[in-house]
Amino acid sequence: MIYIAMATGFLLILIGFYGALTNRNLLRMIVAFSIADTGVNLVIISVGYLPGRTAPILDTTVTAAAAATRIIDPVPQALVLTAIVIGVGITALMLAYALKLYEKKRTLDIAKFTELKW
Amino acid sequence: MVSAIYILIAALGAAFFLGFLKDGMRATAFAVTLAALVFMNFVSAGWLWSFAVDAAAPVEILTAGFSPPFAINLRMGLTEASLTLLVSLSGLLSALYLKDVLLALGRRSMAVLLIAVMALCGIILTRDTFNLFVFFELASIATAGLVLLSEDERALSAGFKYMIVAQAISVFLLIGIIFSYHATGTLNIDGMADASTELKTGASIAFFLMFIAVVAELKPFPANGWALDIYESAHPAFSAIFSAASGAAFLYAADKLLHIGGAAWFPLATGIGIITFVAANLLALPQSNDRRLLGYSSIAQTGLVLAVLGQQDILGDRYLFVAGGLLLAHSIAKAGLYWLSGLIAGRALPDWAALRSRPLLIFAFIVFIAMLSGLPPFPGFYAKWELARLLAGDGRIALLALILFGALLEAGYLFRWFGYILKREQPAQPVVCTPHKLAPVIAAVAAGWALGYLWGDLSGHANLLLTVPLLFALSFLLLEWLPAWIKNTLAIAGMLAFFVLTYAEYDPLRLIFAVIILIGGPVIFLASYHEHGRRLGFYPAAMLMFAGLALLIRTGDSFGFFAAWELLTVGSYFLILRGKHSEPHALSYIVFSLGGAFLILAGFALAAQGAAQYDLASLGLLTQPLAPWVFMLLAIGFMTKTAAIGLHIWLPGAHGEAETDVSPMVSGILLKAGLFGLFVLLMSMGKQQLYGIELTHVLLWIGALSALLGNLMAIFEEDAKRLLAYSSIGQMGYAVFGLALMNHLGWLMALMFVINHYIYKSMLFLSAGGVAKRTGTRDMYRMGGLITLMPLSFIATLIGIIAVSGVPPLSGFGGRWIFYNAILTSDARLPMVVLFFAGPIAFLYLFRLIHTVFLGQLKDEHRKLKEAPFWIILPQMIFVVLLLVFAVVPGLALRRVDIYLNQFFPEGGLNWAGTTISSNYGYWNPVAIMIAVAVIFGSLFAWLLFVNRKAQKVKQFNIVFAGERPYRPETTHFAWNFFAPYRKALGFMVQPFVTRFWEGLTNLLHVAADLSRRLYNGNGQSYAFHFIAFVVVVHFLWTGV
Amino acid sequence: MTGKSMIKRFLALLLLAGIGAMFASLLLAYVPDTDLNFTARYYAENTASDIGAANIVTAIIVTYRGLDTLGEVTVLFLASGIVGLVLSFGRKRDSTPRNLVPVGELLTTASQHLAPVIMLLGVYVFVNGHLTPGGGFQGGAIIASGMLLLLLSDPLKRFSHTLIATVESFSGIAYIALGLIGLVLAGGFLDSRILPNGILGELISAGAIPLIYSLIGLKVGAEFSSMLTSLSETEDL
Amino acid sequence: MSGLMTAMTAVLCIAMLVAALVAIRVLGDKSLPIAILAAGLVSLLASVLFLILASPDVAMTEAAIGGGLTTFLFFFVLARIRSWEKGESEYDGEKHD
Amino acid sequence: MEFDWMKIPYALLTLFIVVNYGFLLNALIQKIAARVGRRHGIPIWQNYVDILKNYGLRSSITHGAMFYLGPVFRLSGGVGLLLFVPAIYGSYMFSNLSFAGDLILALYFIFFGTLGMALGAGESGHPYAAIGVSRGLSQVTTSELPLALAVFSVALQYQTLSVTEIVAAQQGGILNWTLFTNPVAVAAAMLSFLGSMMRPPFDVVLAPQEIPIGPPTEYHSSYLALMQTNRALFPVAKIVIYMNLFFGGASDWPTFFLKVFLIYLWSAFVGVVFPRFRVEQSIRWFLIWAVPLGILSIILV
Repeated sequence: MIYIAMATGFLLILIGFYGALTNRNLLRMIVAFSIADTGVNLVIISVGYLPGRTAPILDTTVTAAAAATRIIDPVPQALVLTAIVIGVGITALMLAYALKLYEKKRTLDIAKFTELKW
Repeated sequence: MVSAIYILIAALGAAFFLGFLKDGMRATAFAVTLAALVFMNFVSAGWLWSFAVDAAAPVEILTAGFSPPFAINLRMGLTEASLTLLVSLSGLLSALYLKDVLLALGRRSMAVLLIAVMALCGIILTRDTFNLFVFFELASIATAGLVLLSEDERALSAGFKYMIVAQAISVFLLIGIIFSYHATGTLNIDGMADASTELKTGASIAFFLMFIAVVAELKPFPANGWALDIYESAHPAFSAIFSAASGAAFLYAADKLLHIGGAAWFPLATGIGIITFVAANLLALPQSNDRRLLGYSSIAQTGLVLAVLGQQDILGDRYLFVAGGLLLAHSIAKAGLYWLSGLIAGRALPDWAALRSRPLLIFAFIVFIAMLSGLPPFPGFYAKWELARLLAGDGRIALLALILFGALLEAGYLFRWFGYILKREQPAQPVVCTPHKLAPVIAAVAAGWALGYLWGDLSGHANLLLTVPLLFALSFLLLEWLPAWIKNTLAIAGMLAFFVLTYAEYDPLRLIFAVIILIGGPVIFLASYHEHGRRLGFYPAAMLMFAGLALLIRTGDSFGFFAAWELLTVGSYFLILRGKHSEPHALSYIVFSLGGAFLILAGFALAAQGAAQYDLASLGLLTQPLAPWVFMLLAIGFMTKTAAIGLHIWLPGAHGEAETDVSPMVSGILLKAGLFGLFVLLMSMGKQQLYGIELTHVLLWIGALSALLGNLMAIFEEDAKRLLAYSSIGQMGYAVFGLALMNHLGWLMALMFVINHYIYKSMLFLSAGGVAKRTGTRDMYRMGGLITLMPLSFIATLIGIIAVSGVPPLSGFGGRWIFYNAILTSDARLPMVVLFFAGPIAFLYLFRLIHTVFLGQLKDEHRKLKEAPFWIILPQMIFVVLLLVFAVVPGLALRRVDIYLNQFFPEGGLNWAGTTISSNYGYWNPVAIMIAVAVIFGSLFAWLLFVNRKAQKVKQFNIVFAGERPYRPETTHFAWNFFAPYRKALGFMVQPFVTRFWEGLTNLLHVAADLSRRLYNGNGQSYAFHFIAFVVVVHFLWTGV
Repeated sequence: MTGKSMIKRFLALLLLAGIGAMFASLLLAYVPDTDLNFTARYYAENTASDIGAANIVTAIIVTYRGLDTLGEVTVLFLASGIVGLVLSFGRKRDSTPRNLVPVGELLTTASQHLAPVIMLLGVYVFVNGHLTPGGGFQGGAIIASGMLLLLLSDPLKRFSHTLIATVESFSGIAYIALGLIGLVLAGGFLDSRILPNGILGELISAGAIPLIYSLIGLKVGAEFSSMLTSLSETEDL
Repeated sequence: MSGLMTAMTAVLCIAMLVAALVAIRVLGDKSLPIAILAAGLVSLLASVLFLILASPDVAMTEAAIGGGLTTFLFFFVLARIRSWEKGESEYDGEKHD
Repeated sequence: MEFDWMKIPYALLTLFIVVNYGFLLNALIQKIAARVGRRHGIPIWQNYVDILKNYGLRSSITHGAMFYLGPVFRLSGGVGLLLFVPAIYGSYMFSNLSFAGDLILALYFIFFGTLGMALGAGESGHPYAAIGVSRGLSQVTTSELPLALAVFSVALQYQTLSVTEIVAAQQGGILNWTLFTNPVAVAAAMLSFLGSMMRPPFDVVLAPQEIPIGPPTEYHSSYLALMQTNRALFPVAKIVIYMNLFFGGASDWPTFFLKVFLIYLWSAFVGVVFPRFRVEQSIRWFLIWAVPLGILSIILV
């Protein structure tokens, strides 16, 4: 199971990259990157997963004393939380840029924004 | 001590606090921003002080009250403190610089700036990989935001391109971090470093991904198109941060990762770094936009430091000294240059000519490019020296060669740019100079000098900024406001005083050089009295050159020698650049000279074999197989200065175009530095063989060919000063030949040439310069008949050419006589033949010089000319006297040296009995010759005077001209293409093959650069391609290797 | 599809095959841990006693790795600030009138009633962050979606930027202030143990975590709202 | 139990991959709004997967932020662009290939 | 060998003998050349007549100081060259001023007059003079080269630069002459000799037909007289060097006269046989034929 999830995560990253490399539309590139981000998150969570264990939340079934043998690794989860929020921040920023670029040139084609080169 | 966490807290708190302020309170917001930045600087500086001065131990800062790896910890140590100071200082200065923009855009922009600086500090301080990622993201988002401070609308697309790449980078970074975590069970950097056995193998993909992501932020070639676009379009103040602070922070992050990965990954860092360094410098060559050019240079420098990071295994405890020196020099210089670029209206490189209205800013520019090029006395110089020493000591020659090649390219385009500033037309728009924009530039200059002092102190060698000659030269910077004649007097007095004080310390050989430099220099300086006004820039440059020369002959170790060599190179470059049309020539001069200097550096480094101190005298202890290579590197290096054939193309232009009093300095004195180097080299190393070839024999050929071709080229030259310059190539060829003979008389002959060449070439250059000053041209065919108007200049030239040609009774003959005696013992017959051929050719150009200028038909427009100015004539007359004295009593200078040379060649010295000088083969009595010639000449002259006492001078056109009289001097003065038949017969020998070779090489580099930079097609998607391709290819190569 | 884009696709596939190979070897070499590594075990064993939070992830986020979270919040702050900057970048007053999509009565009414409830939900989520799944980020996002609803119902509605900015700044500064208090009173910057740990599982427990997480929630909500409003009302900037 | 979970995981994963391929126009040439929705779907499915992987916190966040907020952001921007272009369909660069 | 005052009258005596011999020799060679061309030629004393006439004339014009100095330089060069080389081997009387310097001094002093002449001619302001100088200097660079090589070859052969010692080494029979011990060097030197005698085929410098006598165009009266004197003196002085280096020198005056005459005749002989070269042709000729011989002589020693 964990390998499936991890493989899916990797594939999502590759799909995202492929989308970003082949779509010239700015918005589609951003969409592609958000898919890649999801893939990364999936991979991270898979790495923290221990088969047959539960979420790292203490309650009556998972007591503090038994936690070490019952819960999965909480660290990747904490990291993913951070990563997701950072991801949305960047996505928002890219969207704002795309909007502005569109306003300047009335196009979303990335190949049209090549005034700076060489 | 204030905890380092307050650096982060202050920035964040201020950024958040700005939200409370109403939009109208922008000035308050700006004040808050500055206050926060000042506080950050204060904290960093405080720590730096306690580490550097009180030698405190590094401090761990625990967050959340738990110890690592369970909570994030920060570390403050010496490196961190210096880097955070660098980052926050560049942030503060840029904020100051950005005052107008920030006030216009409001508090949000200030918050972004604060967070950018905070994030960079965070990258430096944190010891946790994931925390590093968070700060990375903060830094890159802030970068994307700060790009928008620019007025350039293209910045928008640049920011977007960056974010595309940043997204891809963060994917790799996260994957790398999580798998590294999986492998080690910790996110802490030190924890990973301790725990990782897997990551240290060099095969770990997890570490590779993490590392390559960090490296990608360092803009490695070719995945760096986005960075260039940012550099080109962003506000210069941001580019300053981006180049100086971001680069430093990301480099330190890479260093931390290397701490995890260990030595197995060092080659990867070095490989990427050095390729980036060379490629970026190459691609910078065809750049015309100033900021983009600086961007390329930034990328290159970052690559260099990355390469150094990968060399920490051999740098040992000098690692921080080297990497820090390079990094700080780059950061400060680049920040300064970007700040400067904000003062310039135009974006093309020649637009920087606007700086000419502000000498202070020109000085700032010089300081910055000197720092970037690693010239003394700045930190990059010391770092380069150490780096070369350690690399060569460990046999990493290829890397050293690449570094030096890249550095040469960089120096090339930087100095080309400087040439534009001084020589191109000033644009209409003036430099915008407001105090808040000027202050950062000046701060950068001050920081550069301060670090130069510090690095000199730490270098383990003599601190260059404490050497008397250099201080004396630099003091002229402060005296620039004085009129030229006062400065001239000071210069002369200073040099003479230095000679008097140090007189006792020279051995006879060095004494000759010392006299030429420290006495001969002031004689030429007499000519400088004719200049009026303040003559800005002349004295610091000239004194820098003389300081370098003085240091050169006094130093005993390789470091001091190399430092002096660079100083005199730079000083003379500035001097040469002063000439009216000398821009391209000064450039080729500095490029050849620095190329030569790098060879010398490599040679010394190779010779030292890692030793920190290396005496010049120890060169003699070297053995095969190293010795011949060292010999070759040093010899070629020195011969760039003597302008040996093949390396000579800079000389004619440089000497020809220089100012009247500069030409004799750079010709009569500067060229001797190369000869001095060869003396030192041959004295200690003697004969060396490489693959069975006697290297001194190769030198013989080079000397002979230089003599022949230099003379040949001189005879076809129409420009008087260039003619003299070509002649110098020939004369230096003789001297090199003499040295390479490796016998007593050969060396004596070389010394004879050193002395003679100084006297007569200085004299001839002054004479030609004086004439050119009066006539307004240097083309000889435009002159003619000046003998009556400028008799003293004529006499100087006459005596000069007799001396140069070697005709008795003047001193040139002495050189020739020693030459013939010297070669009698040598077996190298063929190069001798070449030299025999060269000899008579000298007559051709010498005659042409005196004939077409002083004899023949006077031109109408010259009829009212006066003699050259008194101060230009005076040294010439001194030289005339000197020549005559030296002709009669050469023993005055040579006798002591002759004895001194006995320790190297006990055989074959001269006998100095009475007035006769004799060798094993022949004899020569200068006094008798002089008397005999004078008596014969005098009596004939007297008789002719008596016979023709009533002769009257006839009118100019009273000549027998096929029954008619010409009335136009232009048609009657046979001058242009004077040796046409000679050209018909032997012109093929002066085809500019060498020039074409070097031009071809330059063009090749430019074309290659121009083609390859098309890689950066401006498309953000292509940049993403580049990045991913970079990762794949590097991985492929890395695992393949 | 032109030949050029075919080549591009092919190249992209080629490159991604390279990346894929790297990923594949990561995947193939991956062996799931059978036991928690020492870091995770420390958290599992000591969170309850150290911090007193039932949700270990929350404890890590707010306390152990609090600096990350501060950075994360800052990312959002930065992003929202830059979104505003971008949209005002190089602005010329060529205001194209916006096509207003007519908004249905139903949406307007529903959103006016729903929005407060949604926001309340958000508050619940972050206040209980230390006990149950969810916390400041999720709660913040929920608050922002309440704002979103209001925006949808009345696109021309002016949100008070000052209010958003004040909330943004207040929560940010308060967060830092709490962190500083931790530095002064407890073990270090962002140490949440400035208040008693209380009893595991109760609402008022886990030291300052509920307080901090609430501030984070407010802050995140304010940032998201600010971004949304910026993106929706550029013309007015 | 675990078999069921694995099967569910597999189904979810396949669904995610399909949605992702739709979003980047490999499967079908869908319009931009569909692509955005497909990407949102990937996030939503991922959040379910996170639940299965015992990460409720992440699941909530992914659903609220990745699936919800991000999608809304996209649509906001898209709407703004649509309102500018007034019928010209120039926003899709690909159409000019 | 040291200086003493008696050397001065002795040197003047040598000078006197050589000048007179030079006048006669010049005329004789000219006459021979004329006879070969089936002309009558000049009387043998013609040179005396010319010289006396020219010395007798008073010039009232000059083109300037350097114009004045040209002939002075020229004749000083000739006189100096003669005096720095011992004329008669083994004779104290006729060792001249050779104590002042060795072979190198003589070799370089050849240029003293050339340079001075060129300067004086330049001062005249006449373009033909300048053209002549241009040609002359161009030619001399290559025509002197074989001589220099040969001289050096000889110096290497005898391991000395002293003329006296070189002559001494050749004593004791004709087979000891350099001519036989180092024939290649002699061949090179004799080719070079042709170039320096200002006779066909290498006389384009003076160019008697196209340009009125090249560099000395503007010289007349006593200026010209000085130069005519030199023209008598200089070839003989030069031949003395050849004689000393290659042909065993002369230990008495009759041998001296004979050897000088024969050597001079060689150039006259070639001169009547060959037509004139242009300058670039003569440069190439020397480089192709004479210089390789010189190089060979150096390598073979």
